[in-house]
Amino acid sequence: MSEPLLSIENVRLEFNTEQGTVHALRGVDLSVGKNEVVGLVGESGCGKTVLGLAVLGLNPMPPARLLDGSQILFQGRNLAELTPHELALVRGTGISMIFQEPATSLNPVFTIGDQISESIRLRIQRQRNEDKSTPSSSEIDEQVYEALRLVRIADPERIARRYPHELSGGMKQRAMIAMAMAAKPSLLIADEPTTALDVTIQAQILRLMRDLMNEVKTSILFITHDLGVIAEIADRVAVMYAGHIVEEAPVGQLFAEPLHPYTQGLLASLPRLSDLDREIKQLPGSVPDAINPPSGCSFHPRCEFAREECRTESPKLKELKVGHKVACYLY
Amino acid sequence: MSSQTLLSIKNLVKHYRVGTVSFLGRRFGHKQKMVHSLDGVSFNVARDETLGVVGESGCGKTTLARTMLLLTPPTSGSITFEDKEITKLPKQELRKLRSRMQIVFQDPVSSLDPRMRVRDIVAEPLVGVGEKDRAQIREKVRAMLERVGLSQDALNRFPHQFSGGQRQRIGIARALVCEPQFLVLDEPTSALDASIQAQVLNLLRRLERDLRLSSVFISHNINVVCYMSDRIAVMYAGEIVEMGPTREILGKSSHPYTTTLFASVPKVDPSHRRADTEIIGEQPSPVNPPSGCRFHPRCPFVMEKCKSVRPEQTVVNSNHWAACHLLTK
Amino acid sequence: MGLLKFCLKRIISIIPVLIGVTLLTFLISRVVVPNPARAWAGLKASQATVQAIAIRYHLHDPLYLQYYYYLRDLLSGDWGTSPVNSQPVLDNLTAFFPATLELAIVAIIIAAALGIPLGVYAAVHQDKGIDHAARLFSLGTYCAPPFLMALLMQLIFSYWFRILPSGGRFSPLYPLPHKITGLLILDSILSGNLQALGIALIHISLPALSLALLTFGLITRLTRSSMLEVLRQDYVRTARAKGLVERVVIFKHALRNGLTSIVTVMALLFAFMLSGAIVIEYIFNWPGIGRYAVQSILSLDLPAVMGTTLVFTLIIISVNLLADIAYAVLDPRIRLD
Amino acid sequence: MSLFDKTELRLTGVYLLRNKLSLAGGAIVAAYLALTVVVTLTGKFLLPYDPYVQNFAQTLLPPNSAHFFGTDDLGRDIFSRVIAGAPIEAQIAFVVVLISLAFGGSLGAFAGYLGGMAEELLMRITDVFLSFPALVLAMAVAIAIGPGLTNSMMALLVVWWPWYARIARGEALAIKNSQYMEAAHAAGLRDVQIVVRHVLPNILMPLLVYATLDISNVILTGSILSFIGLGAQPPQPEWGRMVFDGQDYLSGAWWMSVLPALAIFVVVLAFSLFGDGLRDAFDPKLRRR
Repeated sequence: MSEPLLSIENVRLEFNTEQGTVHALRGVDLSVGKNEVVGLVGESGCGKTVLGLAVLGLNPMPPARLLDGSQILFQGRNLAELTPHELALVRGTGISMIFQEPATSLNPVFTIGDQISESIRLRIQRQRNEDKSTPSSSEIDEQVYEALRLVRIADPERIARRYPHELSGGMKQRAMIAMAMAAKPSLLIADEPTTALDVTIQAQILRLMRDLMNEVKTSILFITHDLGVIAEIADRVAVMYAGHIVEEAPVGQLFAEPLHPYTQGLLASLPRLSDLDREIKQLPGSVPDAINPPSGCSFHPRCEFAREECRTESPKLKELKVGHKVACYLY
Repeated sequence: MSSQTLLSIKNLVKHYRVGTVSFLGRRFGHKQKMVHSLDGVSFNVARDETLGVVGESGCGKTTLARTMLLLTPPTSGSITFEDKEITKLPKQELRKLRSRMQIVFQDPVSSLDPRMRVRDIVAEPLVGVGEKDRAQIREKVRAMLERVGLSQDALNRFPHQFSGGQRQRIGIARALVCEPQFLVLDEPTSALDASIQAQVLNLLRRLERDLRLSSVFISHNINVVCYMSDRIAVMYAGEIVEMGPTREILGKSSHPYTTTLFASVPKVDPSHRRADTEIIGEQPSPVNPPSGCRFHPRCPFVMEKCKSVRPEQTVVNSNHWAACHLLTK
Repeated sequence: MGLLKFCLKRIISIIPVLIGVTLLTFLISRVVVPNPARAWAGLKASQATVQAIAIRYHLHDPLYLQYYYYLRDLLSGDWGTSPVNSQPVLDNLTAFFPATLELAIVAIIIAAALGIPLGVYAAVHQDKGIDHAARLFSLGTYCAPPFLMALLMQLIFSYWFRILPSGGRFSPLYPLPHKITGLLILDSILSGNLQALGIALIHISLPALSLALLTFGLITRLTRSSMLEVLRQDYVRTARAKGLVERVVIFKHALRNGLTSIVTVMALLFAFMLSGAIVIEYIFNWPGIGRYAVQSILSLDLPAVMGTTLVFTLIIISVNLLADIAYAVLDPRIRLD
Repeated sequence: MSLFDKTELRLTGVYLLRNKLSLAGGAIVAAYLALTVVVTLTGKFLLPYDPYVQNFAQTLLPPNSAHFFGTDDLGRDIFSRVIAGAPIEAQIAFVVVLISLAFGGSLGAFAGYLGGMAEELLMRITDVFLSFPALVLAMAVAIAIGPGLTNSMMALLVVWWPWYARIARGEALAIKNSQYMEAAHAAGLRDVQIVVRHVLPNILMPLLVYATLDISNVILTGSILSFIGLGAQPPQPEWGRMVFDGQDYLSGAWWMSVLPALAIFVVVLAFSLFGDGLRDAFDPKLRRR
């Protein structure tokens, strides 16, 4: 594989709360290649959102802190070591992010056009080394409309003048995507971008993102709890459980031949229209507490194959087949 | 009506006002906006049957749940429970009836009073029917908790000490403690993770079978509704557009909305990525629903007639019907 | 809905409030008072005067008629006559109003100029040393009784260091600036009278500083808490995610939203400030309606007290109205319904 | 059913203990309340001097070892007067807050739960009351019914209850719209049972926390009322009035006015710190994040 665009190595992150230290990320390795959609899937509290935010340094620190040895390599730099100001310069034009709730993620007091133009100005500002001319505001407006057209908004002039509360949920999410893409980032982190949307709107947004991938060549780290969405959009999938990546594989392989007992359990627990007669299987127990995670493999209390070593030692991620890694003592 | 029918709803309508136009405002002729949350919904629920109701947010499915149980009075229409019309019942009699028809709510956090212990929460419907015998209450609560898979030490704890899945079990125990015949499940697993959802779904299936419950299962999650239900009703903008046995609708949907809705569901299978049957636009505002067929602004097969004439229910196959002009063409 | 329509609707909506307010002041001055005629005539008035007052204010009529006359008198500018100085109350109030307005404006400028930045700073550095210091200091000034603030100022700057006058609005030894607005500072500037400006500034400094310090605590607290709320919002995270530097995130995206919620409590702030002004004006012998109120209370002058009550309340109602309109300008969501 | 959950209480306690400032506030509040009780029970028995006896040989003495706070223009010991005045502030604060809580709180809860015209009427009435600056309305009422300690409390009550009505109504509304209320209806409970089991316990907690915080506001406003001559009348040793009496002597005998004013400040600050901490401790949102 060629040099990855983003390479996350041994990222560990904790934050302190009243109840104790939350071990949110416990040594995560993950990479995103150029023009690739990597799906990051896991249940609530597994650390997937924290990981997305950690890449951009958006977890409030304190209380959150990255532990020593955490590396987030992007364009030859370790983002974990940058100052807050240097990190701000990477955001937007280097890596951008969109969020789950389009309703609260757009600033209510500025128009959609205002908020998109901020991204455009930022990009122009940072490119100015090559080009000394400052664009006029009508040129910026034109680029705002262009950004809105990119996300299939038919009447950009009208929408640009609207405030977020005047748009529907689907339109807001389109505007969010337009805003993120306007800065032309090399990587887009999408944190549950379709979860708050209805299924027909979700289909529209997923298709839009897939089209955008082909048109503007952006890589996407797509974070979701929904395996169905992952199956629709990702090239490669990483499954997260209790602050660890437990399995990583090309999307076809993961769904056809899941290796980790957690992935298997997760897939078996979903009711499917294609197979309604099948009784869904349930994983016993509940998601572990991030303050007092289980010893050894975090999944062992819910795992039917748990052995002695699973209780004491944490398995490492091993590559079993080309591109298919799993962290489990069964293999 | 056959004796197989437990609950029957006819032409249920629920409109309500939005915005707070003050008393003075009303006097000065401010127009009150009306939300058309339910517009003429009819169906029967047979004994031992699970009817699924599916639809996107704002289609009126939660209003249906609340109106069906008369937690909010309907604007018009009738509800018959065990051959008895219940919309006009006096308050006292309605209260007595409540123990027979119960509900499980979506949000396991806000549906449990944070200041009450689990044993008091679960005992609530027993208090409602006027059960005074404390030992009897304690015994029933204990048995029901065991039935939903919670241990006895849950009795004295408070809701916030439980995980989402456990809280939903508490909610289920509360709904079932006075042995109702009929249960409304309003998005009971929507707030839960996949692995926990499976636990709750299987629990519900087992309880429905063991207790011979009739139920209405409401959700926006099509996979879940289809898994749980014998029959399903598809709602759009306050109306049921299609209704029939689950498998039949899955195999041969007759309303264009049903077709696109089911096609939009991700398949959990990367080798069968969704064909590009994309539905345009979004659900209309319930304040100002479109004329004629409410789906016409988004329908790929729209005809002139659809814009003005409201389509009638058309039988497709024994107990499968849809409301679409395409079927009567 | 347009902004204009919103404003109109909002202005119409204060009519019932005004009716309620006048009804309440009416009840206080005609019903709660044990002997209204005596109270309005003054304690030393003769029986004949009391009778005359009873007739003038229609005190023998049924209450609803009395209220009608009360309203009619208010609207026609007859707010009663002070039995103490025998002058119409409304004349006194208009004469004293500019001084209070000037004091309030200067104080709020000082308080906002110090309090808003400190509040923002404390919120951004939550739970650090500076935040604790700011919280404690603002709580301290918020909890200080206004007379403590004023007396300490007077004691330190007038009696111990003897650098600032202990009271009054202007020196009697110099001519007043040409009256244009009635606000001495503004009038001095407008007429280019630097000497008068200096004198006015020296006199206003202590009362304004006392009042500003009192208000400062509240402004800092309000700013801090609303900024903390805003900084938690998703759109602030979005602003960071799209690459804006922290300065822009805080001063453009966060503060704009934070200010809207500060605007909504403007009336509260003004009510707090006016209460402080009543005591501070009295201690610094500042010739405003606050001092007039205290003097009227001390001489048990009911018409004057009711007059000041109405003026203060009208100020609060107008501030509330302006704040709502400002809020609608700042936050597009509010115009919706 | 219980108002307080043990683990919840423990967490709250832990939080309060860690919050040193509000702990200090709490300590002062406790000391002040203890002083109030002692003085009320023993009268002037334990005081170093009789707070009412004038001594023209010893007027305007600065603070010294015999008179900690000095003496006033009539030769009375200011320290004894400040101590003797302590119960007055507490009395004002508790009477006003508790009656407002009971009256305004139940009115608001009732209106919020019932909704409709009752709620609308109550809101419009409180709108009117809340349009007045608190101190100004209290002044107007107090002057109308005449100066004095009881009358000033009445005046404060007129001003204070609408706030509690508003808060209780807001809480009742939130509870009314909650799903557990819906569940209670679905369980077939009677309205009375619902109010007793769900509404009251859930309204009471936030109201009590607000009331603790509010005590300092009442003391502050009460002291201003008495400063401008509407509260307790001389020779009663009321703190605000002592400040007023002393302010003419500020240049020569600052202790006469500044020390009683400081006493007010300390008590108000202590209640505020304590109330702040209590609010934070009881608000899980502030505590857990």
